[in-house]
Amino acid sequence: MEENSNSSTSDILMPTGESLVVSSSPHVVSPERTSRIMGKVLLALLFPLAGGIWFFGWKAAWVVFLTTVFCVAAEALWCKLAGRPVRKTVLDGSAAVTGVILGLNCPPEVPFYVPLIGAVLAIWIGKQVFGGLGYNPFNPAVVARVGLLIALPAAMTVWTPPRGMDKDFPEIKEFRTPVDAVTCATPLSIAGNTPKIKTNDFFAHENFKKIDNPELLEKYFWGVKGGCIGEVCVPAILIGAVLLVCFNLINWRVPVCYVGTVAVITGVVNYFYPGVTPSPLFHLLTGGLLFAACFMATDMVTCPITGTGCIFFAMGCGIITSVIRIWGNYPEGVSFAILFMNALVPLIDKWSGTRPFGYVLKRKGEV
Amino acid sequence: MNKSTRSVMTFKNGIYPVYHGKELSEGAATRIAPLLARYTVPVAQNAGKPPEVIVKAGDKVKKYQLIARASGFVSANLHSPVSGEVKGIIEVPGATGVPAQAVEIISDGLDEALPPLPEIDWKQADPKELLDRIAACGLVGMGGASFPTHVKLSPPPEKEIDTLILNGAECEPFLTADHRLMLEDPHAVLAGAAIMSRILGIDRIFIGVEMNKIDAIEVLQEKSASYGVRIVPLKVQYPQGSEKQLINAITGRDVPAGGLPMDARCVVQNIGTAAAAADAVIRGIPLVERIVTVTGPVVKTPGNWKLRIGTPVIEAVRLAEGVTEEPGKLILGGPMMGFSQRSFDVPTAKNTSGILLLSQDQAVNYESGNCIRCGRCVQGCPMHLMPCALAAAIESGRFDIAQQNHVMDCLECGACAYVCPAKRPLVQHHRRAKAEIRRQMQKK
Amino acid sequence: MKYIELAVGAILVYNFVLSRFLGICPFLGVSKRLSTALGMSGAVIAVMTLASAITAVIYKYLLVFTFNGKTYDLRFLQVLLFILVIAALVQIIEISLQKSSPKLYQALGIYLPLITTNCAVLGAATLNASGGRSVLDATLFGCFSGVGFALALVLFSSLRERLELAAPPRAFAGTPLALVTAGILAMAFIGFAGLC
Amino acid sequence: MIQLVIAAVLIMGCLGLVLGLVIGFFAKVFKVETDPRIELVTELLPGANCGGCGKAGCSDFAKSVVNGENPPGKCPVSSKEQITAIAMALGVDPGSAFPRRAVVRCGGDIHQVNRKINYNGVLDCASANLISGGPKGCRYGCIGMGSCAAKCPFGAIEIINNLAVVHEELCVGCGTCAAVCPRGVIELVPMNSRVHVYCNSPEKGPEKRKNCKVSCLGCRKCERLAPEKFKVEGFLARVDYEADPPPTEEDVEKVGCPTGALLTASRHYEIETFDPEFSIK
Repeated sequence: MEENSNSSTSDILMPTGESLVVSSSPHVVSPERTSRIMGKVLLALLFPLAGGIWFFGWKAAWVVFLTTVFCVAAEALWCKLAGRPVRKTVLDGSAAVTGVILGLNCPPEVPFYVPLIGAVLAIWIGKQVFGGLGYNPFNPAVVARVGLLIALPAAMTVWTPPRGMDKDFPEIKEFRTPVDAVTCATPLSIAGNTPKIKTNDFFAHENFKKIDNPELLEKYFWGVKGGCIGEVCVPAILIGAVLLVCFNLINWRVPVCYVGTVAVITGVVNYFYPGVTPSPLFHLLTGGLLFAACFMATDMVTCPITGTGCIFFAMGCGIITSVIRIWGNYPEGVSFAILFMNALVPLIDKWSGTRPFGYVLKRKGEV
Repeated sequence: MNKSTRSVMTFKNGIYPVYHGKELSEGAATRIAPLLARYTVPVAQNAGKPPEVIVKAGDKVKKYQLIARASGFVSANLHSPVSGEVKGIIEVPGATGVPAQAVEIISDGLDEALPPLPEIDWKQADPKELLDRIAACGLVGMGGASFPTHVKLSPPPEKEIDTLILNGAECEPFLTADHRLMLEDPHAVLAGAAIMSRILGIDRIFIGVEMNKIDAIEVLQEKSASYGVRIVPLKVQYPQGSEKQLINAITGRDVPAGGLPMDARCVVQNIGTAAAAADAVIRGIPLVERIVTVTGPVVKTPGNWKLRIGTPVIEAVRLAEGVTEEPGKLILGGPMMGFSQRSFDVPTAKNTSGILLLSQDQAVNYESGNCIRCGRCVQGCPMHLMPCALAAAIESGRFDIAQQNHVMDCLECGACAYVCPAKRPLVQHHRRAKAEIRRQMQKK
Repeated sequence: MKYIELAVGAILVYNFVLSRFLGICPFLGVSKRLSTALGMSGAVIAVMTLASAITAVIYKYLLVFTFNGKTYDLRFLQVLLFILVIAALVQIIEISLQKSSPKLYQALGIYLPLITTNCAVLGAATLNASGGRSVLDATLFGCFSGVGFALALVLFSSLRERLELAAPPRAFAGTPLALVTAGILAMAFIGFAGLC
Repeated sequence: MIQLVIAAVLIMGCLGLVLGLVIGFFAKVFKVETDPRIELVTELLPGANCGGCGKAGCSDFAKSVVNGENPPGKCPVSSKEQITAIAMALGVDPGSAFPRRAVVRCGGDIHQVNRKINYNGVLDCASANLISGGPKGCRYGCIGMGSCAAKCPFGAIEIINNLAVVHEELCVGCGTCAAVCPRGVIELVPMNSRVHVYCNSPEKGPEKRKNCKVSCLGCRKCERLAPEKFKVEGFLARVDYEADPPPTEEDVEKVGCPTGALLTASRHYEIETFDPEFSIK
């Protein structure tokens, strides 16, 4: 230790203390912001979007653009009417995320009023009515998608054949319209329309062969199948999901448990009754399962907070999805499943709360 | 360094601040502050009952002279840091925001000290004698809570104690006072540890040090063998230096909710307190000065100074050659748990480990955006609470829900508010709920 | 299998509250607290099961009978009789609840006697009658319908407990928000269509 | 046809009889004694559940009234007529409630405080009070974040210029605000007193002056000129609310408080509403 040397007090700048701010501790905070989180989610969403554009062309981009713009506009309009800060609310980016997710959940060619109605449903009914970001118990994009599916079933099930789908595809053959071949079916809707064979014989095994064979599954994997913009290209979805996990934005348990549960249930049913439902791999690669499991079920606001809660939540989603896909009227059940499980989240949160430190006296490994 | 086979220890949950700010001052050797003309020594520098002032205006005092006597068991003596004349008992801004009584002493410039108390040979001495000396010298916990040390060292007989832990984690960003102390005076720290363990009659002594102070770990490890002390490297994780988390990291024990470290058969003391204990026993001088880190992005030359208690903060800033721009926030203590001040007249005390000045850009933090239920606060809470749910309940005035969800166990460590992306003032909510619930319980 | 279908049908696909939109009054009135919702659920399950059983017996053996070689068809009395039985049942439950659990009695308040005119209970009875179910089937159907009502009520009350901590615009606070939430919940139940 | 009618009547009648008997049996077995008067009194009470009487709510208070623990007049909110009605219904003495109203003993609105603190945090009085005492310099005055206004069951408190101001015509003196205020600025005073000292700080005069233009400096002018009505304790003047007759507007004028801390309630309200820049000097 040494004696302090600087004793010259002539030209040093001393604080006056006039602009001191008083606040509660902590006085430093992490650089993470809500807007940054939303920005990262948007970044991850770019991959499925790019996949959709590759397979469906620029009209897909137009749909996503419309939903995003309408969502942001709806948010701004609401804030203006409700007297809430417009700039701050819009800039947190949550409306844009909802918009993009909703866009990726639409078929590639929808009339402009579908994005408009969807955006209003998502932002107004799904979110702002509850008080805005964070208070909504249901995922706004899912509310909008389910609402559109129920209200405008025709517009929401016009599927465009993706790039690379030729005449050999069963979808095209079965659903070629007399006038032109601009629409096709999704593998799931074909599966849903195939009569079930409740035995375990040769015919049962052959029941889904037309749409569920290794050759087609590979094409499904890359994205050659009818479906919504965001859900076709599996590799793009996986890249986006990995990004989200790396950014620590989603709980990995949700997609893993969700997809796992669907695989197990469809696997078991397929093993005993191959004529009732296609193979689990078919279920994983078709429809919106992967996209929903990675981007919709994982929405922070509407899934449980704790890891245990997330596992219950995802398993519930998986069970309902499988049940609807196998036995329900709708070919696809992810949106309904997520919406239903969203309603269960408060209960799950209640039962899966953390155990505070110090409430159990002894633990293993005590010295 | 001599890496032992044990892995780096830590506790569950907690956070990893991205910017530690320690590099500002960790390389600056401790300097002794020059004598000032005026000191305002706060009277209540210990948790529990404040001591009783025994000097009055006009009295001449010498350095180390007793100016306030402990007024009970949970109370600590207070000594004059300087020789001079007592000008009076005045009101100064307190560190927690409530004005405090302070003894104003005008230095006579001579810095005359009373003769130190006789040295005690602690290896042979009666534990009671050591304990009395520590009480006489007015030692309090120097980590922040300022609990009188002699109280902590005399646990009730029905509580069995087997471990003494010295807290050298210094997990708060920016602070380097304990780091410098371990580096520069390892013998005092280790001797203090040995003295305390002799008082407690135990021989399991650990010093927990975070891995960002490798040089201090090396220095301590080199010298620790002869004192029977084990150095435990800890993971750099906040709040590693919280008593309960430290005990958990080192011994694996959980302090029961609402309990004290002694319920986990441990006593936890700060590094600084140990060094002060060694000073009291070996050198016979009471606690009148301590190492304080004066730092922050706007401080011109951040560093560590040995400041006498009662030094006005403005003088400490002058030692650091002032500021580069007008600061937006003055914090006594670390940035995570320290108190923001409204004026530079606040004096330092026995528990002031740091004086931190933040720029005006860094000052305004809280926006109270909507909770997006991201769960980062839950992952970060070292007490495994759910701060987001608590805050939502508190904002709606539902203190009953907050109490059911264990808000009373909150440490106010600030991990939740640090990680919150919506910048919600979670800690303030919890404080409010704790105050409210305590008030309701008192009413009953 | 038949009973599983009956259960899935009554609980999920044709949920009394969220698909048939019956019994909305107690659904909105008693769903503010999870604890009272649980109590109400128990009461409704009990009333629905008992009422379904008794009305099925009455329908089967009292409303159409042959006496002295002449067949009497009194089915036009159906609604009157059902209401009578349900009212009596609710009265009994109310009296015993007041004694056994005054707290729950207080919390349920006016909604307990309102079960009397709860269209869900009457709906279960008339659906049984028009569906021509046997006494056992009818009883089970009543029970499952009650469970469906309970599911909706518990889900909804937990949601409302969370919404209570939200900050909706003043125009939507309270019942409007509850109705919006119920609507979205009903949308989720549409997904179960076709399960049986 | 007639047989059908007879059968219907018979069946309905028998069923009604059986069910009636069952209900009667249950009513006997599960009989619960309740006092119908409790419900009656609850209905007569205002139903604000403000807790001003010290009970958990109106029905709780009704129970205590019926049990004779409290006179009906203990309800601070009910009008005289309501209380008489309850007393008549129960045949008890109405008892005398001490009609009170709330006074925010602080005049330091945002224009009057000299020192402002840059406070960043929860906008709630109790929370702000924990952190170095909120946005104004004075540690004893009104914080002005409206915790009392939010809690007032009668909407009688308004925040004007960062200061809680009581609307006298709405205040019923239930005391909810006084219980909420973290600094105890709000006091319940007799209904008929019209003059108050709008300062709550026991600090020394010069200290107060540093913070606020309208603080009571403890100059004792009021005590000197009207000793039977004003008392100075320490450095803070207090209105003697026991004084008979209570101080009036004339007393205020006679005293002429040098800072304007001593005011009639109506003048205080006037200043805060229409004359925010008000200051004597």
